[in-house]
Amino acid sequence: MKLTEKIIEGLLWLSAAITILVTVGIIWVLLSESVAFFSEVSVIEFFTDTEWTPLFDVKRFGILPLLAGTFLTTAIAIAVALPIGLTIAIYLNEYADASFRAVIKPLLEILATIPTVVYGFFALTVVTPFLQQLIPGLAGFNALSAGMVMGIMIIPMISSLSEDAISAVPKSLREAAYGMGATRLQTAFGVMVPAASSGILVSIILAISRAVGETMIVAIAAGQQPRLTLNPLVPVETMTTYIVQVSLGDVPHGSLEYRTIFAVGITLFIFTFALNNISFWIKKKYQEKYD
Amino acid sequence: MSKKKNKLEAIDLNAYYGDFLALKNINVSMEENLVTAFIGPSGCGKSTFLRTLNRMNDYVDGFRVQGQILLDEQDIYRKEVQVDELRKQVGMVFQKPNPFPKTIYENVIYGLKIQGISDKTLLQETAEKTLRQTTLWDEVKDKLHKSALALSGGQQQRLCIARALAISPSVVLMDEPTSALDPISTAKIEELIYELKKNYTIIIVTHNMQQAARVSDHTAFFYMGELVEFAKTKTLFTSPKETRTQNYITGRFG
Amino acid sequence: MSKKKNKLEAIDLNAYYGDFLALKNINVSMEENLVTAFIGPSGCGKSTFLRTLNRMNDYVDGFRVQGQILLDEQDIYRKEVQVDELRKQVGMVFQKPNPFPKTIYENVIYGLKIQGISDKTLLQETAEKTLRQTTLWDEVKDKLHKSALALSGGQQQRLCIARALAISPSVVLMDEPTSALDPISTAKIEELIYELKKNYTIIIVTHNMQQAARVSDHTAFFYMGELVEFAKTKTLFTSPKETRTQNYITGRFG
Amino acid sequence: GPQYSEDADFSLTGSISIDGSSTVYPITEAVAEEYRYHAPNVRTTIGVSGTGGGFKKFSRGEIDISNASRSIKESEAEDARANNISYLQLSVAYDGLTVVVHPRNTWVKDMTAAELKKIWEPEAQGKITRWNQIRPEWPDQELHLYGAGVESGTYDYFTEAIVGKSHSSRGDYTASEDDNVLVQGVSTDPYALGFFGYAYYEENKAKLKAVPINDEDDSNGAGAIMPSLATVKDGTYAPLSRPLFIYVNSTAAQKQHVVDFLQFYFEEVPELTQEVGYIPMPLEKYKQELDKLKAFVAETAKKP
Amino acid sequence: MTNADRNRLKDKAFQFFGIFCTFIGLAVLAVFLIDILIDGIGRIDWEFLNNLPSRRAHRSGIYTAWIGTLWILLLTTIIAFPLGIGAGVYLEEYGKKSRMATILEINIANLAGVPSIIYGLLGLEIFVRLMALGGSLLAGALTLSLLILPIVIVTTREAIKAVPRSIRDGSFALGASKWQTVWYQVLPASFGGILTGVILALSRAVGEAAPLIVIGALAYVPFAPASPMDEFTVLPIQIFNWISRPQAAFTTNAAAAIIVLLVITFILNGIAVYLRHKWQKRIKW
Ligand SMILES: Nc1ncnc2c1ncn2[C@@H]1O[C@H](COP(=O)(O)OP(=O)(O)OP(=O)(O)O)[C@@H](O)[C@H]1O
Ligand SMILES: Nc1ncnc2c1ncn2[C@@H]1O[C@H](COP(=O)(O)OP(=O)(O)OP(=O)(O)O)[C@@H](O)[C@H]1O
Ligand SMILES: [Mg+2]
Ligand SMILES: [Mg+2]
Ligand SMILES: O=P([O-])([O-])[O-]
Repeated sequence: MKLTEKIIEGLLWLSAAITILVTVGIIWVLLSESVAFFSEVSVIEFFTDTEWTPLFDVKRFGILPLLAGTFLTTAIAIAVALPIGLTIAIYLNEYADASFRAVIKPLLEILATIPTVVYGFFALTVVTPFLQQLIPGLAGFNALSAGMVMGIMIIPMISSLSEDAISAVPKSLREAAYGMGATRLQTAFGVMVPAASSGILVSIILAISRAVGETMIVAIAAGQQPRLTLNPLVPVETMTTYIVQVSLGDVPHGSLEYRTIFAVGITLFIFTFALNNISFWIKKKYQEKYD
Repeated sequence: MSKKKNKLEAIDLNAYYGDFLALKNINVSMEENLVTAFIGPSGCGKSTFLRTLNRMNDYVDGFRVQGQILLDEQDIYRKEVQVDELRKQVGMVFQKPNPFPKTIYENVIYGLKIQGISDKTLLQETAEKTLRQTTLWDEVKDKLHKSALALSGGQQQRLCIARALAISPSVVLMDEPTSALDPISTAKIEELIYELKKNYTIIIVTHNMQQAARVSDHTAFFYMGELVEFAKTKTLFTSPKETRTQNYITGRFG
Repeated sequence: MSKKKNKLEAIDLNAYYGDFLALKNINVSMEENLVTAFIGPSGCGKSTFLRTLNRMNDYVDGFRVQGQILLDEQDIYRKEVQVDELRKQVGMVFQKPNPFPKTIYENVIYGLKIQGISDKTLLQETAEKTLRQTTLWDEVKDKLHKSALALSGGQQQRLCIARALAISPSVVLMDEPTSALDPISTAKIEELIYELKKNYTIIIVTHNMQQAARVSDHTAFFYMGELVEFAKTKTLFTSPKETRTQNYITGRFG
Repeated sequence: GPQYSEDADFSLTGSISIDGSSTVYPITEAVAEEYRYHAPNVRTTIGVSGTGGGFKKFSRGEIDISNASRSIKESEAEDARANNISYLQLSVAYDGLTVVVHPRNTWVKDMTAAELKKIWEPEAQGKITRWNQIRPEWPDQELHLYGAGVESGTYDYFTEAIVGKSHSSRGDYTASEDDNVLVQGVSTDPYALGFFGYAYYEENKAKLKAVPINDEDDSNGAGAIMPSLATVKDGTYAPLSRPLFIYVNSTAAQKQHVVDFLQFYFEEVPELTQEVGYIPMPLEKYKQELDKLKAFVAETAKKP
Repeated sequence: MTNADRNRLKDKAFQFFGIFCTFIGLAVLAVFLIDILIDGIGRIDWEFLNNLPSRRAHRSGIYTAWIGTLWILLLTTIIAFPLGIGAGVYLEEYGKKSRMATILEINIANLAGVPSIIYGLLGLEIFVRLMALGGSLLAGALTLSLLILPIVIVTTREAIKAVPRSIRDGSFALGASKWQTVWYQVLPASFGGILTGVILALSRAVGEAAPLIVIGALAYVPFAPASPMDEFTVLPIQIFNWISRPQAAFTTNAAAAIIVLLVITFILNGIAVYLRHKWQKRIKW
C-alpha cells in the first residue's frame, strides 16, 4: 500500500521532471551546435556585421538583417494588434453585457486557433494583392502584409489576456469610480487600465514574443532575402524564415552552414526566453499585489 | 413618524436579477438629515436596495426595477436622468475600503477632476476641507502625495468617505462601511456618521445590530427581499411589531 | 466533571501555521458518548483544533503541532500511526455539504471501497443501515444510483454524515455542520446528533450559540487560539467564569 | 483509394529514395507518378535539396538516385569513392536557364551576359542595387534579385556560365532551392529580376517575361536570343543551355524494383520531358542511355 | 456643451469604436473564410481526399497528408496525454510548495513560450539524428508532443484546481490515501477539463508545420504511412508546399486542403468547447 503510493508519486514526479529535461535538451542542442559555430565565427562579427550570406562564397555572418526582418514584421503585427486588442478588451469589460461577451470571446479565440499556414496563405493570396492595388511598387513578398496578418492572429491574445487583467482589478474600484459619477470611459482609462497596467504589459510582451517566434506566415509571405532595412514594402527574411529556408534546402549535418541555423536559433531563443521571463516576473508581482 | 422632509422615497419597488425577484414591493421613505439603517440577514436584499438608490446596478446584467425611487420628489429612473449627475448627488461608500491605487490627494479630488474641474486652488481647498471633515487631515497632511494604499484600513475608509463628500452630494449611501474594520476605526467612523448627518442624509447597511442601534435614527428590517418593518430605531429594537423582526434581533437566525 | 471515559484528550497542545501560533497550550478532554461543542469568534482556532483531532491538517503546508492528542489514551501523532487508520476511527463532517460528484450509493460506500471491500451484500447492507441511521433512507431509496449533487443541501449534509458513519468510526467531528443549511434541515441534523451520541463521541464546532446550548453536553470557548473556558454547557451559558466568555455569549463581540 | 493501371505489377515491392535538383525534380516526379500506376507497391520519395544537397546525400549512400542539373564535382566524386560508392551518370533532358522579369517591366528588352555578370558577381553585393546602374536609361528603381540557392545545380551552372567561377556570386538576393518560390517572387514584384530552369518559365509564362540573352558571340546566333525549344536544341541559346542528369547508385542498381523504375524512366521520359516543359534529347540518345544503364546493371551484378 | 455632455459624448464615441474593433477582427476572419471557401470548396470531392500527390494539380489529392495527420494526432495523444496529466497531477497534488515545484512551474511557463520552430531544432538533433529516427512519424510525433506538453500540463492543473478543496477533505476524512483521493475523486471530477485541454493542445499540433519542416518531413511522399517509422507528410506541410507553387490550380488545391485542415481544427475545438460546456453543467459545486 505505502509502496504503491511511493511508486506512483515517483512516476508522477518523473513526468513533471521531463519538462526540465526538455528545457535542458533545448539549451544543450542550441548551445553545443552554436559553440561550434562561434568557434569559427566571432560573436562580434555575428552581432555587428550588416550582411548575412552564410551560404555563399563570400560568407558574411551578420545577423542584423535577420533581426531587422524579425523586428519589422513584429512591429507591424503589434501596431495592428495592440490598439485593436486593447480596445476590444476594454469594450468587452466595460461596455458589453455578459451574453454578448460570452458569444464574442470564443469567436475571437477562433482567430488564435487557425493554423498559421492558413494565415500565410491569406497574406500571400489575399492581403498582398489587395495592398498592391493601394501601394504600387509593393513587392509580392513583403513585411507589411505578413506583419498585418500576424497582427490579426495575435489580436485575441492581447484582447483576452488584457481582459483577464482588467477583470482581475477588484470590482470595488470600478464601483468607486461609478459611484463618483465617472462615465464608463473615464472609469476604463482613469482607473481600470492603470490598475491593470502590469497585466496589459504582460499581454503585450507575450504577444511580441509570439510574433518574434512566428514562422509560417513570414516564411510564406515576407520573403527570404536577408536585408538590413526597415522598409516594409520589400522582401525581408526573419530569423525563423532563415531556419525554414535552410531546413528545406537540407544543408548537410555538421557543416558550418548547418550550424548557422542553431546560431540563429539560440538568438531567437534568447529573445523569446527573455521576453517570457520578464512577463512571468511581472505577472508574479502583480498577482501578489491582489492576493 | 417625524416632521422632516422626505429626501428619498421608494414606491412599490420591485427589483429583479434576471428572473429572480430580489426586492418585493418596497415602500419606504428616508428623511433628510437623518441616518436610516438597513438590517437583515445575509442575502435579504439590503445591498440591492441601497444600490437602486443611486442606480449602481444599472450595469449589472439582467438587473431591472419596477416602481419608483424619488429623490427630492423626482423619480431617478426617468429616462432623462443622467446617472453621472445622479451619482454626484447621491454619494456612496462601500463595504471594503476601495481607494484608487493613486495618491491620497488624487483620490480626494478624483470626482472633481472627472467633472473637468482643474482650478488648483479650488481642488486643494476641497481636498483639505473634506479631509478635515473626515478627521483625516492631521493624519495625512504630510503625505498627501503618497499612495493611498499605504494607509490603514480605517484611514482608507475615511478617505473613501472624504472622496465621496468632495463632490458635495446631499445623500451618502454606506454599505456595511465598518465591517472590514477593527473596533477603534469603527468607532471613529460611527462618530463621523454622527457628525455628517447635520449636512447629509445618510443611509447605512449594517450587519451589526448594535451599530444600527448606535448610529441610526430609523431602521428598516429586510427579510428575503421584503421590507418587514420600518420604524424609529429605538422602537424597532425595543418593541418590534413583527415576530420575524423579533426573532432576528434576538439572534434566533441570521 | 463527569464519570465517563475520556475518549479524546489534548495535552499541552500548540499548533502553528508556519510561524503563526494558532492554538496556545490547549488542555481539554472529550468524553465518550457525549457531545462536546467548540464555540468562539471567527478565527479563534476552533476548526484548527478540530482538524488536529484526526490530523486533517497534515497536508497543510507549514502546519505543525506540539504536545499530544490522545485517542483512547494513545497519542495520535506518534510516528507509527497510519493516518488512514486514524481517520477510520475519527470521522468528519464539514461546514459545507461536500458529497462527491458521484451517485448517492457510491458516496456512502466510498470509505469501504477504498479499504478494498468489494462484497456487494456487505456494501449494500452498510449503505442501507447508515442511510436509515441518518433518516435519509426513505427519501433516497429510489434514487440511490442518481447523482448525490441533485439532493437538497440538508439531504447532502445527512448523506455526508451517513458516509462518515459507514466506516464505523467511534468519534465524529463536525465543523459547523448546519451553517450552510436552512432552519428545517438544521433541526433534522440536530435531532440526528442527539440520536448518534448513543453510539458515537461527537465533537461539533458551531457559530450559533443557541445550537451549542441545544445539542451539546460540554462546551469549550476559544478565543484567539486559547481555550478560555471549558464546562458543562449549561454552566457555561448560565454562569460563565471568565469575562471574555461572558462578553461573547452576550453578543458583546464576534 | 489510389488507382492502378491495368497491367500493374503488384509483385514489385521496395522503396526508392531520390533527392537533389529542383530543376530535374519535375521530370522525375512525373516519371515516379506514372510509375505508381505501373508498380503500386514500390514507394518512391523525392526530396528537393538542390543538386549539391543531393550529391552530398548520394555520396554518403543515403539515397538511391540523385537528380542533378550539373555534373558531379571532383570533390563530390571523391566523397563517393571514400564511401565505396560507384555510380552511373545518365542524361535525361536539356534545359535553357531562363532569365525573367515581371510582365509589367517595360524597360528590359534584352540583356548581355556581361550585364548579368555585373549584376551577379560577388563584387556587386550591396553596390549594384538599382536598375539604372545596369543601363543608365533604365529607371532609378530598386533592383530586387531572385535566384537559385547555393545548393542548387542551377546556381553552380549560372555562376559558372555568367560570373565565370562556379559557386561564386553576390549573396544579397532572395535565394531558394525551390524554384516555385522564385517564380512567385518575380511574378509579384515589378522590380524583380530572376533566373531558373526553363520548365518553370514555360509553366508560368503568363506571369513572367523571359529576357533574351546576348552572349556577344555571333558565332552561335547573332544578337539577343530567347530561350525556347528550338534555341536550346540548336545551341544558339548560349551560354545558359545545359544538360540535366540523374545519377544511379550501384548498390541500388542491383535491386529489381530500382532497375524496373529506371527502365520505365527512359521509356517514358522523352514524352514527359516535353510535358513538364523541358527540351527532350534526340530519341537515339535516350536509347544509348538505356543501354548504358543495362550495361551498368550487368556489371555491378557481377561484383561481390 | 458642458463638460458632462462632452464626457458622455466621448463615452458613446468609444463605445462605437469598441464595437468596430471587436467586429473588425471577426470581419477579417469572415473575409478569409469566405475567400477560402470560394477558392477551394469546388475542388473538394472524393477524389481529392483519396488521391496521391501529383504533378498535375487537378489530379493531386491529400490522401497521404490526412492519413499522416491522423497518425500524428494518434501518436501525439499517446505520448503527450499521460505525460501531461502526470506532470499536472504532480504539480497540483504532490509537489505543491516545494522548491522543485517552483522551478518546474517557471520552467513550464517558459516552455510554453518557446517558439515552435525551436522545438523543431530540438527534434532534429535529438530524435532525427541522435535517436536516428529520421524524418519518421515517430520523430514528428515526439517533437509535437514536447511542443504541446506545456499546454496539456497547464490545462490539467487548471482543471484539477477547479475541484474544490472540500472534495479532497471529504475523501481524506474517510481514510483515503493521497493517490486514492486523486484517482477516485480528483481525476474523475476534473476529467472533462483535462480532456478539453488535451483536445485544444491537439488542435494546436494539427496545425503545426514549422517544426516538422525542420525535422525534415518530406514534400513528395506518394504513399500513406503504415507504421510509426515511415516517412510522412501532414496537411499543413502539403498546404505549404502547394502555396509555394505559382500555378493557380495549386493555389486552389491549397485552399481546398485548408478547408479540410480548418474542418479538422474546428471539429477538435468544437469538441473541446462542447465538453467544457457539458462538464460545467454537470458538475456544479
Ligand atoms: N449580481 C447579482 N446577480 C444575481 N443575483 C444577485 C446579484 N447580486 C445579488 N443577488 C442576489 O440578490 C439577493 C439579495 O442580495 P443582496 O446583496 O442585496 O443581499 P444583502 O442583504 O446585501 O446580503 P449581505 O448581507 O450578504 O451583503 C441575494 O439572494 C443575492 O444572491
Ligand atoms: N491554512 C492556513 N494557513 C495559515 N493560517 C491559517 C490556515 N487556516 C487557518 N489559519 C489561521 O488560523 C487561525 C484559526 O483559524 P480557524 O480556521 O481554526 O478559525 P475558526 O475558529 O474555525 O474560524 P471560523 O469560525 O471563521 O471558521 C486564523 O487566524 C486563521 O487565519
Ligand atoms: Mg450586502
Ligand atoms: Mg472554522
Ligand atoms: O536543379 P537545382 O535545384 O540543383 O538548381
